[in-house]
Amino acid sequence: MKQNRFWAWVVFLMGAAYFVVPLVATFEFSLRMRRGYYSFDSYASVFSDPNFQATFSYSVMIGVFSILVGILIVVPAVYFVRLRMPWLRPFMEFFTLLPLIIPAIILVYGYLRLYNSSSIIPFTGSALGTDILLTFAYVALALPYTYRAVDTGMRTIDVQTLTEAAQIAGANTFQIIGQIILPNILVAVLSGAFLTFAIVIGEFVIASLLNRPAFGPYLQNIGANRAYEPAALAIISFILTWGAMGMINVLGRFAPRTSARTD
Amino acid sequence: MASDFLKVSGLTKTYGANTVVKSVDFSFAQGEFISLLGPSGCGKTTILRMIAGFETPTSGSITIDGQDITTLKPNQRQLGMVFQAYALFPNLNVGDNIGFGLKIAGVPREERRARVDEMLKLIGLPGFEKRYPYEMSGGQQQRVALARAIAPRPRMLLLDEPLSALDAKIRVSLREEIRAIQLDLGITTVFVTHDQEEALSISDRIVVMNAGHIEQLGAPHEIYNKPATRFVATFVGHLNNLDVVVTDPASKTVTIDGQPLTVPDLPSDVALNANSVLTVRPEVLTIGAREGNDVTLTGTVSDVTFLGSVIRIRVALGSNIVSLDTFNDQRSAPPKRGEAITISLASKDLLVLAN
Amino acid sequence: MASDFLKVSGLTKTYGANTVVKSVDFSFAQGEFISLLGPSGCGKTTILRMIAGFETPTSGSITIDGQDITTLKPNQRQLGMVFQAYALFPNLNVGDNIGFGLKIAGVPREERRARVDEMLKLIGLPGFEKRYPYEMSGGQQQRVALARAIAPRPRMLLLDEPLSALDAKIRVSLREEIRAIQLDLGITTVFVTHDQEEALSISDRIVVMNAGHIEQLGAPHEIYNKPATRFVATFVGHLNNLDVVVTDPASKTVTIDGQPLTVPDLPSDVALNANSVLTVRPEVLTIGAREGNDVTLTGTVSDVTFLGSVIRIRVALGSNIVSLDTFNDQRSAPPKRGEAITISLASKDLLVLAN
Amino acid sequence: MTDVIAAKPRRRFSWEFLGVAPFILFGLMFLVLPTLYLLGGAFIGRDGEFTFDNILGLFTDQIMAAYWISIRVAGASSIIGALAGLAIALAIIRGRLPAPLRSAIMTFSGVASNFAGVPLAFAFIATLGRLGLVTIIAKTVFGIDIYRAGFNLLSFWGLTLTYLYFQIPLMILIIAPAIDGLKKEWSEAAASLGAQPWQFWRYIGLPILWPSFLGTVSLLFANAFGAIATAYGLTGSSLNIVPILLYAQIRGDALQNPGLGAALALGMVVITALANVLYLVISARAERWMK
Amino acid sequence: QVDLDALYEAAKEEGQLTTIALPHNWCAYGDVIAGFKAKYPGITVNELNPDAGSADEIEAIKANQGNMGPQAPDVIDVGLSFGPAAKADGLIQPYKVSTWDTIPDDAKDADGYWYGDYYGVMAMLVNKDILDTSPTDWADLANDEYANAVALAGDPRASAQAIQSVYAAGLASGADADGAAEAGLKFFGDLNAKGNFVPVIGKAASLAQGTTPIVVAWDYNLLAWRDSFEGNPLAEIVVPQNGVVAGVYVQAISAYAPHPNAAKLWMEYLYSDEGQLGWLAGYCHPIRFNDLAAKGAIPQEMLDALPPAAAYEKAVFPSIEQQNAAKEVITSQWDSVVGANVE
Ligand SMILES: Nc1ncnc2c1ncn2[C@@H]1O[C@H](COP(=O)(O)OP(=O)(O)OP(=O)(O)O)[C@@H](O)[C@H]1O
Ligand SMILES: Nc1ncnc2c1ncn2[C@@H]1O[C@H](COP(=O)(O)OP(=O)(O)OP(=O)(O)O)[C@@H](O)[C@H]1O
Ligand SMILES: [Mg+2]
Ligand SMILES: [Mg+2]
Repeated sequence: MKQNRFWAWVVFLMGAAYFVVPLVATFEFSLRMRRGYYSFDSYASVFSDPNFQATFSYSVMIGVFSILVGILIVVPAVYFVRLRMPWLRPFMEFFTLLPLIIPAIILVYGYLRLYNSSSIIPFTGSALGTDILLTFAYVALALPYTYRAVDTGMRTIDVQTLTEAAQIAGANTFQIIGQIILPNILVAVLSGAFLTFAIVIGEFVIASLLNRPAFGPYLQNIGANRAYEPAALAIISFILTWGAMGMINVLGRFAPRTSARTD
Repeated sequence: MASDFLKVSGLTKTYGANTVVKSVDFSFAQGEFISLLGPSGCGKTTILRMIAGFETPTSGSITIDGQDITTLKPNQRQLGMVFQAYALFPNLNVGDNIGFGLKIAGVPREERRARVDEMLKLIGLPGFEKRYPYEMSGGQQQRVALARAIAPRPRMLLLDEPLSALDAKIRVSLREEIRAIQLDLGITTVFVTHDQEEALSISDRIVVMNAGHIEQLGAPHEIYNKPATRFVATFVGHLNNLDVVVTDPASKTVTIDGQPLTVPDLPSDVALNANSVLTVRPEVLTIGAREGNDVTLTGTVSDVTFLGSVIRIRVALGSNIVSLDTFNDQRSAPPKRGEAITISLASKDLLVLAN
Repeated sequence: MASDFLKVSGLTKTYGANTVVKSVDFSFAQGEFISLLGPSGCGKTTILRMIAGFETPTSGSITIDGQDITTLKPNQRQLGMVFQAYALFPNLNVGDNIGFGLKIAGVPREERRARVDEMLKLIGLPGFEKRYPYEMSGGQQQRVALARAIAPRPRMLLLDEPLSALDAKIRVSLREEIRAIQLDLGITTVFVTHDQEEALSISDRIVVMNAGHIEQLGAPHEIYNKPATRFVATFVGHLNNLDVVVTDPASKTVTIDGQPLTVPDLPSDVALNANSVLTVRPEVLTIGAREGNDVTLTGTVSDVTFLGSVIRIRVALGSNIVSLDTFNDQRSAPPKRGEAITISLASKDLLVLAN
Repeated sequence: MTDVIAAKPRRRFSWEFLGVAPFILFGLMFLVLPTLYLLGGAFIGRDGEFTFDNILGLFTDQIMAAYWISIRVAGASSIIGALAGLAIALAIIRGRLPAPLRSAIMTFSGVASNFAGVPLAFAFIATLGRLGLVTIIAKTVFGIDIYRAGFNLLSFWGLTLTYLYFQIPLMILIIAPAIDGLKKEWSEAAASLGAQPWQFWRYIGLPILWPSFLGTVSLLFANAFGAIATAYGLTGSSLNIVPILLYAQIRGDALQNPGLGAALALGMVVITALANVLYLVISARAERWMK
Repeated sequence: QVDLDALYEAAKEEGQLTTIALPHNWCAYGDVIAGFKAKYPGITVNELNPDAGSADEIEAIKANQGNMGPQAPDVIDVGLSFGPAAKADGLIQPYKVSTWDTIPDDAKDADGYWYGDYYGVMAMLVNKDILDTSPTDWADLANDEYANAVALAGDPRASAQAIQSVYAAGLASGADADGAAEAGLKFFGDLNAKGNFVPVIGKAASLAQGTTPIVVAWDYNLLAWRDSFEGNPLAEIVVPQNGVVAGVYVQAISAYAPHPNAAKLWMEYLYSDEGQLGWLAGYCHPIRFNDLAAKGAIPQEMLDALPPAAAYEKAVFPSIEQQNAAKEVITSQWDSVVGANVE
């Protein structure tokens, strides 16, 4: 047992070193902008760049819409499939596995061919249309995570019985989803949302191929053309992602607890 | 109207090729407490869910108080339901859980609060309205679920094995509470259970089901004492089977292990030397003679099990092993394994069952 | 050696500030079937796990067959264990599950196969060796778990609520099987349960526990008939509490609802007019007189519950409500609610319990 | 009431289907159709006729080399990542490390598994680039010039090392529930039957984890195989791996042939699909004890 | 003459201009775009893929034929050799700016399909923090000390800048104009085999971060990068002694431009004195340099900031035919001759 624990520590420390060193190195690098001594100049430079603000807020906006669209699409689908159409489950599993198997770059290639301005649904015909397409693309990318989060959330509550309990008390479908189901899976939904957000904020390929002024391409561009700002940006985006994940944990504490005590 | 407040006729439910409820008919009066009793998979829950509206009958109809509700949506039926797993809304506190149906019905806040308080008093949990379900024991949760079901004054109360997730002691006390509240409110109640003791102790009438059909419908003592079929007799209570040989059809005499006994209920068409099976409950057998017992048999004790208040003695009568229940009595030591023993019974307690 | 094959002394386990097993001592002879009985959280599992080696005692020692095993690793103790949730290895088929311990011990394949076959026969599942756990019912899985535990011929068998995940009927039949196999092999067995009927019916001796300490240790009939403490009496079997007033300490006479009765076991130091509580089991009360019953009381029937073989009658004696159990007997209709009733008992069946 | 009776079953069905329809439609429009369209495109020449030319076009040295390096990097980073992730997950879940460590690592894994892409490339340049902290420390403190010694961040091992940064955490996240699913009773049962810890892992623990392990490896493989942002951030568009070729194909069509882009994509899908089929086949055999 | 006001109105109607491949520190394009926006408010400039190469720009036009969305570029800025090719493929449309006559004839298409915009010479930027001694000529790049150090500023399969670099290296190794492309490929092939070539697109960042301590690119880009470092790291620009190649880029309007009027207005701005001086501020010699100089329109401090004129004396201006031939050879053979793959 002691030995067991010893090896656990060894493995843990090796892993910790691998993960912490690059962060430390990046941080150190980000401070090197002024010759000879450390400074936060690179951060100042990043924050004062209007493109940083513009692209970042653009990505935040797209992220928020992706989250909303994702929830609107996934929650009712998971709910009804659990409740009434379990035979559809394999299809859902298949769909939500696709983004993990088909690389994003292939999907966006397909979008560009399918939804260009000469197709029946010319998403790319206008900037707004492209924004919408980008949003859908992110919903698709985040689908495995959103779906799994919502599905896990619904698994922890007894959807069928709760639905029936509400139904027999006179509630209709909207009241059931709004007042019973959603509040109970809120934490799961939010954790899916933050994951979506984390994905959207840093995403590069799709935004770049759809030519939208998002944060990911901005990162790449800065990365190619500036020496120290990229390190600062890496640190900033790491903190942003960490913040999003931290929110999931914080929210987890407010989850309505479902486990019943026994006598 | 009296006896058909709830009326079910020709109720059938088919899943694929599988008919799980087979043309079931029954009707009950307002205020009755009815149990659906039967082994797992016999269709009890399915019937209850058809009454509640969660399943659509393949054929047949259900009327409540003269209204045909067969195709009504569940939220239009005005019924209350209690589920095995409590199914309290985890995001709502006790007060909001109980008041949910009233809120949906648009009852004003003040009135709702009053009704919730009244309900909490009824279930013996006053002051619990701010608690959340996870902060309560199973028994308390199930009480709240009961209050939630009856708060909107439903026309009927449906309970699907509401006690089976609870501990033995709480199970007993809560079933008594449920019955008391039901009598108090006079609400017609359908109670699903597979526990025969529960059904016997709580019901006005019991529907004993098997494989989708009704085996017997009657009051608890009828079900226990006059089981209509072998299935009912075996399912409700413990039963001894005795292989007997008919030695004199005319005088209704049979022998068991060579010992003669007369069976008043023996059908008159049995043949001489036919093998037949008699059944008898363990508690009607007594060690030694007893007033009113007209049959005495001798055998060997094959096993003695101490169960607490009851001691179960297994007696070998030739190849038959019969169980005999006797109360634990410190004054008379139970017989030992291998001892010869005389047991007696009243011949009219012998059951001759249709298969 | 006979009576201390398994010897536990001063066994204590503390989790943080919480002492969950408090200096427990007991010892048992080889071949005994011992139950640890007690309510949830009383420390039964903790004791069993200390015997098995999964928890290290805070203090105290455990010896088996003279060998101190207190600090031995679990895999060196040669014990067999059966868990509540079966805990079969899901990736191994039945044969490999049962043969696992033998394989670890280096038993050659052929010998292993023979032993597995023997085990399968013992548990009544011959021919099941190729099945995977998920392909079997809970009762079958638990049988396999039992076979797996005993296949390597352990020195002792430990079972932690092995039946509580099973259905009522299977529970009863499997407990009988376990007992039969245990008697057959003569293997010393420690059985943890919170079900008093289970413990009473299966054990040679029972350790009744409460809050980390032993309340009573004895054979089933001792536990039931001579409970050492009020806790034991209440936990094992149903109990009536009677509030009595001592009217004559010298002649050990008390009154209940004004009716006098003599209590042979009344401690001699009670004061005149002291209030005391007597307890009595429902099954020792009889309706009307009975041979050997020296106390007769009259009261009113407050409730009659039909439980199948038993009918429980509640009788109000003033402010005391006593339950009386009688076998269902078609010859005499049970009394009605509100009827006056005479009941009798033998005064030596009254229990005077330490609190 | 009669109208209700007549209309009900149908209405109920359509209602529920309406709840699911957006999902299905979305899945078809944004996942299935684009993929199919693209894969179909791989067999259509410039003249719109069916052809195998695009597929044959893949068999040039450069493209084959790109596939090969991509497969190697994805394979190595998924296998090493899975092993390392498994080891870490076992250490934190089963190694009796302090409990807070576990939730910290799980949160960190959530972050790091999403830390792929451009910022990750920056981080590794800052670490192992020519002026990276580790490189400099190695040179100034230990006197080892890792670049002179032949190390290069833009090599097979450099890429693999970088990819591991998101592969390992992903493995931890996915495998942790499976390890949690190993019941305590199993190891206790094994111990009471005389098994040493390693015997438990050899006969019970690892065989039970094996299907999840394989599944995760194939997922990690797809993840690394399609990863482009990290490589792009490291090298600009010149790195010769498949996703970057495809990226160039889409953005600039430097290879001057749209059908070839589709063929490249098809190749990628086929390879990830193969990885998944392989997983399905192996796990079906490993999982015969599961329902 | 062009009616600028009417053009502006028409452009405003379109409301948008889509550019492609204009890095903000390339010829000070960032300021040029800002100047355009300031002068012609009401037109948003949608900038596509700043890092694209010339070939990418051409393909963007091809890929977006019929696409009126923001992915379709209106105007392109490509290496000289890409102009005639695009014209031949019908991908660009003619337009003659008001200052057309002041553009030298050998740097424009007679029909106005494409027209030269600025030029510079191929040079090297060296990170002095990493490398103590700078190379002085192409041949030096093969020295041991430059192991894993040399990068091109683009993909030779797509970027005019990278193609010209290869061509220049070929010239420096003694080949004539016709053989320069092959010689250049061989030079880089050897460099790669030796391990001195880094298959990364050299940029300001990669140079500063040490991934590519030497980057070969147009002098104007290198100057802009050096400025952006502000002395950290120290960087030195080297104009090689041999094989000094000057490169001209050309502007053109896409034949499928969704905003043709905005595109024309953009051209008018670029070829106005203001636009030309904007490029000059980014160290690019604008095509109307001589005209501007003659008019005395160039502020002295701008002239002072330019690279020493001496470097330009040796500069070779390859003809379009030479460039086309070189481009053909280099784009098609780069993979097989150099084949810089990840190992
Ligand atoms: N949705 C369904 N699809 C197919 N078969 C079903 C469905 N629901 C129930 N059944 C089957 O119908 C039969 C009756 O089920 P039901 O739930 O009514 O039994 P039950 O009497 O309530 O049993 P239990 O005591 O186990 O709850 C069972 O055989 C069950 O498998
Ligand atoms: N690892 C542990 N850490 C802290 N407390 C524990 C631990 N294990 C058990 N306990 C506590 O010790 C007490 C006794 O637990 P134990 O499991 O032995 O009870 P039990 O008698 O087996 O109950 P049950 O019938 O519920 O299984 C309980 O209060 C329990 O909460
Ligand atoms: Mg049921
Ligand atoms: Mg326990």
